[in-house]
Amino acid sequence: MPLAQTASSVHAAVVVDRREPAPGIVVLGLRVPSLEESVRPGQFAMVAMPSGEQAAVALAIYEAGAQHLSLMIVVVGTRTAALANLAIGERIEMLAPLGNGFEAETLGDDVALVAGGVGIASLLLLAAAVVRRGARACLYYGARAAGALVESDRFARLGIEVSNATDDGSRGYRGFVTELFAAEGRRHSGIAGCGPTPMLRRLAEVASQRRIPAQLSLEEPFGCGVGACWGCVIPHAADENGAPQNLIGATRNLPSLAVGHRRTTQRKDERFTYVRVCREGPVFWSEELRW
Amino acid sequence: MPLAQTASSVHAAVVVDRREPAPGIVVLGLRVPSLEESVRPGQFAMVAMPSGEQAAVALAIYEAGAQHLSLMIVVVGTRTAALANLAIGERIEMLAPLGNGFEAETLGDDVALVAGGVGIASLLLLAAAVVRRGARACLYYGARAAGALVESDRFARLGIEVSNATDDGSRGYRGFVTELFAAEGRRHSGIAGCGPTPMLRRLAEVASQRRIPAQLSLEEPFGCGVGACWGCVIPHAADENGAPQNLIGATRNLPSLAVGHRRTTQRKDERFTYVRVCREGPVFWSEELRW
Amino acid sequence: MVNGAVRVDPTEPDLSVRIGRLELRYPTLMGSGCYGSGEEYAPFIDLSLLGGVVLKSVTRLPRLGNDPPRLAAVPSGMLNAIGLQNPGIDAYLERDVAKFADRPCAVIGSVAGFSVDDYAYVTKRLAARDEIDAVELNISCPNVGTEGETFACDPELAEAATRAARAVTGKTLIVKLSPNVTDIARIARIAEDAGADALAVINTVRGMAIDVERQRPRLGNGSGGLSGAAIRPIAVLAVYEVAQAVRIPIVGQGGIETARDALEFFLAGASAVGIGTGNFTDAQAPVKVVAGVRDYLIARGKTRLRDIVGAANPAFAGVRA
Amino acid sequence: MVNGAVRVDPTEPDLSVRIGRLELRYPTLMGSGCYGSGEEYAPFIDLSLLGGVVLKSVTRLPRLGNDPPRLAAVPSGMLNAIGLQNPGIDAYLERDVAKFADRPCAVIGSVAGFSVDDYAYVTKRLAARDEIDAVELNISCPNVGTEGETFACDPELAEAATRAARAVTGKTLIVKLSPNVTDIARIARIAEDAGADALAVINTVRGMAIDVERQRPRLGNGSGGLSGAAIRPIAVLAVYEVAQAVRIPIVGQGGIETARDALEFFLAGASAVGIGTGNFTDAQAPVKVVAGVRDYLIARGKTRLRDIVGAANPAFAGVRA
Ligand SMILES: Cc1cc2nc3c(=O)[nH]c(=O)nc-3n(C[C@H](O)[C@H](O)[C@H](O)COP(=O)(O)OP(=O)(O)OC[C@H]3O[C@@H](n4cnc5c(N)ncnc54)[C@H](O)[C@@H]3O)c2cc1C
Ligand SMILES: Cc1cc2nc3c(=O)[nH]c(=O)nc-3n(C[C@H](O)[C@H](O)[C@H](O)COP(=O)(O)OP(=O)(O)OC[C@H]3O[C@@H](n4cnc5c(N)ncnc54)[C@H](O)[C@@H]3O)c2cc1C
Ligand SMILES: Cc1cc2nc3c(=O)[nH]c(=O)nc-3n(C[C@H](O)[C@H](O)[C@H](O)COP(=O)(O)O)c2cc1C
Ligand SMILES: Cc1cc2nc3c(=O)[nH]c(=O)nc-3n(C[C@H](O)[C@H](O)[C@H](O)COP(=O)(O)O)c2cc1C
Ligand code: FES
Ligand code: FES
Repeated sequence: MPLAQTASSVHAAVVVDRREPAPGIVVLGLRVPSLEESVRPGQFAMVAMPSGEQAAVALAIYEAGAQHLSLMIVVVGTRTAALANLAIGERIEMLAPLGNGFEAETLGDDVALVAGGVGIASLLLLAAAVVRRGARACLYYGARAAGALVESDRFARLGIEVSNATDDGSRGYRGFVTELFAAEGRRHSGIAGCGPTPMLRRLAEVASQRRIPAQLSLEEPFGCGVGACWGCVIPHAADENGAPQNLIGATRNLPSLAVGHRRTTQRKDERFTYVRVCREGPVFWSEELRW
Repeated sequence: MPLAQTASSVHAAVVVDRREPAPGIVVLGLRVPSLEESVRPGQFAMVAMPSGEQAAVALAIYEAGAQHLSLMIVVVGTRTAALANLAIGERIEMLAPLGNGFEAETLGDDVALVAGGVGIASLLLLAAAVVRRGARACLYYGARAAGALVESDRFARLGIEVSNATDDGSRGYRGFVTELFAAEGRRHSGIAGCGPTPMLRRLAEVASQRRIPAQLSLEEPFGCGVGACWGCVIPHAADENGAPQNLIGATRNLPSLAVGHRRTTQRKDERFTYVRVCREGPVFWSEELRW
Repeated sequence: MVNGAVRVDPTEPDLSVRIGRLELRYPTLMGSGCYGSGEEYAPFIDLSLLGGVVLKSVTRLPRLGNDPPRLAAVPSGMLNAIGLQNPGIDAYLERDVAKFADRPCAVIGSVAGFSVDDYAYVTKRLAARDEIDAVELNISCPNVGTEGETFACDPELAEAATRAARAVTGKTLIVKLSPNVTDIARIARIAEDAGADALAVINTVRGMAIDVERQRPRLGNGSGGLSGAAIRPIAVLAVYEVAQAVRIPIVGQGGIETARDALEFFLAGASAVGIGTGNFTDAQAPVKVVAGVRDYLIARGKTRLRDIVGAANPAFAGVRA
Repeated sequence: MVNGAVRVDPTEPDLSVRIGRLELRYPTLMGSGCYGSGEEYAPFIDLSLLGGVVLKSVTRLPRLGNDPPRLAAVPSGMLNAIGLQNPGIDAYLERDVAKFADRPCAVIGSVAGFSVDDYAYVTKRLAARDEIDAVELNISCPNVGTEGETFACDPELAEAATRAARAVTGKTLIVKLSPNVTDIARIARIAEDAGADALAVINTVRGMAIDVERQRPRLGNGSGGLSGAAIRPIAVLAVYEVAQAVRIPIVGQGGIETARDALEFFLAGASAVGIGTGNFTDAQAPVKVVAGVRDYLIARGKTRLRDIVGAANPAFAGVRA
């Protein structure tokens, strides 16, 4: 069921809050006077560099309220470093909200939230929406080490059960969160996953084996973030005309596309086309990806 | 008389003080534990960008004491903006002290300090040295407008008489500081000038007309700041072998140079060579420049 | 309009540009492949304040484009290797082009090809459509193996492609040049002689970034095209040299984000500017460029943008009227 | 050293490189024109931790160099147009070269010229000196009108200059290539065939910046050479392509500041790296690069740097032993 798209536009924001839950991870609270409507879980913002000269950066909208939103930033390169370095009172601009986000309604009444690292940032609004619907949710949350498992209290406060995995076993399960999830064995009604691509590929396998529908929020290097450059594509199931099948959310003005054929691990010869993570996504049904 | 060169080296510094005497002008106080010896007036530092990716920036050493120095930064581009944006507690690296600086001893006992804009930053240590020698000093200080005439109280506190000029007449003489100086008419024993190149050219003219020896601290775009790239050169009087004549301070390991001939405003045909502002300068005798 | 009753604000400088038969209100074109069909940026900027949008390049046959990743951020810029993803000219004309009719700015089609005949065929069919105001010939795409760029790097192919496209349309024909050549001015003269109405200078610069963790190129395609502020000095010089070599207008591009950046190109000899990657830095860049250029002209008492074109280029001979 | 008493720490990877007859302890050469003769940086870094210093280019006759300004900062890099300021080979040999004797790293002379005969003459005289361990042929200086670069942009001139220099010295001969060509791999093959022992890839990229206030180029010379992080993707691709075309070692350079940057070049196929502008960003860059590369090798269980050379370049055929 396509969701109505909250109007996206350019917003000016001021940093009003800044905390560093772990070294190299910063949560920025922003006042965004022009942000009136609510954003949907899984939507993101393209946040401009304070000094120009480099493309804006895609960041999940972590929390959102009237005239306010927050972002969680993990420093991996120059742009995330520049944003994580913003001080209270500094001003930035962003395009938001962008993308179609998760579809909470189709995940059923016992939702598994599966997060790897900063992927956690895409799941808090969804967790709240799931709880608001009266559904149950568990969070499976993995990171390198205990110190990098930030903010899980925010989920716990919503009444969500949290299971952790760490690469070094310093908290919870020792190993990948996908293995924790596979081992746990509970028959959830739906999965919502966000994290590094290898984790999501593995999650897609587990979901498929266990026949649980999964919505995955993907990450690719972005250019424009608004559907203009076709830089962020991933292969997705398509019909014979190249029209992508079974997208989550509305597809606005999708131009016609070339269609390709590809062998995948699961299927011998599948039609696919390249769709934009920023515009047709960032959330896709796991079964429709032609990785 | 060549001065002994205080050893220059790499220093790590921490911002311990920051003030903004006018919009776009920032004074940073730095703790530099490795800075043991005193620096000479007119020396500068090459301050590295906190994030790399761009060359270090030349900044005059404004104040200096044991394990401490300060810098005055006027924001004109991306690098000065990045440095002016540093917060207390942030760390930077620099090469310092560099260059030969002023020679206070040869300026006589009634020194005119002539500053345009941020050129003021090169003159405070000199003013102190002049006063320490028991000589008299006057500061002629020009800027766009009254608001940009910063820090003159620091000179007044040394017992130095301050005369101001502003482009818009909002404080003191209306017009260029060089015209204020020319109009004032006092027969100083020596001039020390620092400011934008057009101002220094004019100051050189006035000094020459009035036959007052002048030491000018020049500015050119810098690359290395240590004499390695030959990017910062200016034309300077030379002998028939290309050896620059009458440099201020010691010339260490000056390689041999090509010699050229040039007509200048003041002279018909003068031998010159290109010397490095960062290494043979940044302060030169005005009469030796072949602009 | 009786007796010259049109009132032109005397303080408002004239920023309009004529490129062949195309009249642009503003001297700003959005770079091909960077702006979709304009619709994608409509929520973030008033499209009527743009000179025009250059559409994504289209080819004779459908193309899936390159494998992801297609982008990599590099210092002051990005690498891209999209690989001309497009549905092919048939589907494009049938399903997509009609949607461009209501754009409140110029709409310029972009044609890519792998043979001289491709360029002629696609140009002819595309230019026949009313929705398309002009055609840009992308003979300089670095992201399709060696095939694409060969045209902009080989004088004979550049000439043949330009002649072929020229022969099939009377609409404004812009030929887009590659910086990846020993002498861009030479190719520029050839394109001018072969009938181009204008030149787009420059397309992306070939480059590569390597993922040192995985020990392989960061782009799926291996190499890609470098764009953004990093290439601005390369682009300014290319415009400067091309402006000395030809008398047709130049659309200068490469790393333009601000009015000051755009002014470097105008002063070097560009009649209009292209903005590509700059939109990713700042979605309002095109209106800020126009506002800043206007202020610059006013501050210098200039009434027309064209009066400063080439002002920093002593050997610029001017655009032929 | 009796009975093999030299203890080599088994955990210390071997970072040494052989370039022709030249043995370098570390795979880092300081870029010509960026490091003076080494002495200038001695207060800021331990020169014995460098592979070597490539000296400023010297010519047959004295040269004053270009009018200032000679530098302009641009995004992630700088433009320079020094114009080969140097005292000419006579004065250089007589007064300067003796001072290089005590450098605790390799000292590589750099020769520039305006005719084939220049290259032969200057190379011969310079290479005859004991203080000089190897010679780099700068056939790619973009800052001396059109003269200098002609050599790296014209296959016949590149060949003739290389042959002429090769004929007059048995010392290691490195030929420095220009990125400002349509096909750098072609020039690389020609230089290899003409007798180069190694190739330096790349020199600066031609560019220009314009002062919009004064409406003229920011450099006294008009155009200049772009260096620094901005050109790194261009340089990495050039190394990648040249490494597929030749079997002699490559000194990769262009925008290297950190170990990760250097690793991109090694993985693309460079045997050593050059660091120029990176020294202006961080005077400790050369030691940080070496330390970081060492850690990278240790983390991957590699005992020799040469084992990762070309690891990201499937078509790299390896350096001929
Ligand atoms: C929809 C979406 C939502 C996102 N949400 C968030 C979020 O909420 N929070 C968040 O922190 N991030 C988020 N991201 C990721 C974020 O956008 C990227 O991390 C960011 O763009 C990186 O920018 P950068 O300039 O800091 O790093 P870049 O320089 O762009 O580097 C990107 C990655 O490449 C690596 N890399 C660069 N060069 C090399 C090399 N030579 N060898 C090996 N590796 C290299 C870097 O280490 C880094 O991991 C999201 C991305 C998407 C698409
Ligand atoms: C010995 C010495 C001492 C110095 N001491 C000080 C000091 O104490 N304090 C201080 O603030 N500065 C000082 N400077 C100057 C300072 O080093 C420079 O201002 C600084 O390097 C500028 O770096 P940036 O990246 O901020 O600007 P850049 O980007 O390098 O710009 C430099 C100048 O060029 C202009 N410019 C850039 N592009 C264009 C264009 N397209 N058109 C027109 N103009 C353009 C900028 O506006 C700016 O005025 C000193 C310089 C020297 C040589
Ligand atoms: C993601 C991306 C896609 C591009 N696609 C095309 C294209 O399809 N056709 C074309 O002619 N140029 C294409 N270009 C080149 C741009 O139109 C422009 O010429 C170039 O990027 C330099 O300008 P810039 O620095 O402003 O982006 C593309 C550039 C980018 C960054
Ligand atoms: C200021 C400056 C001067 C240079 N002079 C020379 C030179 O005389 N001869 C030469 O072969 N290369 C010269 N180069 C090029 C560098 O050696 C190097 O090849 C180039 O800058 C790219 O590397 P980088 O980005 O690490 O600087 C010079 C570069 C700079 C920045
Ligand atoms: S990032 Fe440009 S289309 Fe998605
Ligand atoms: S800045 Fe390099 S020599 Fe002066």
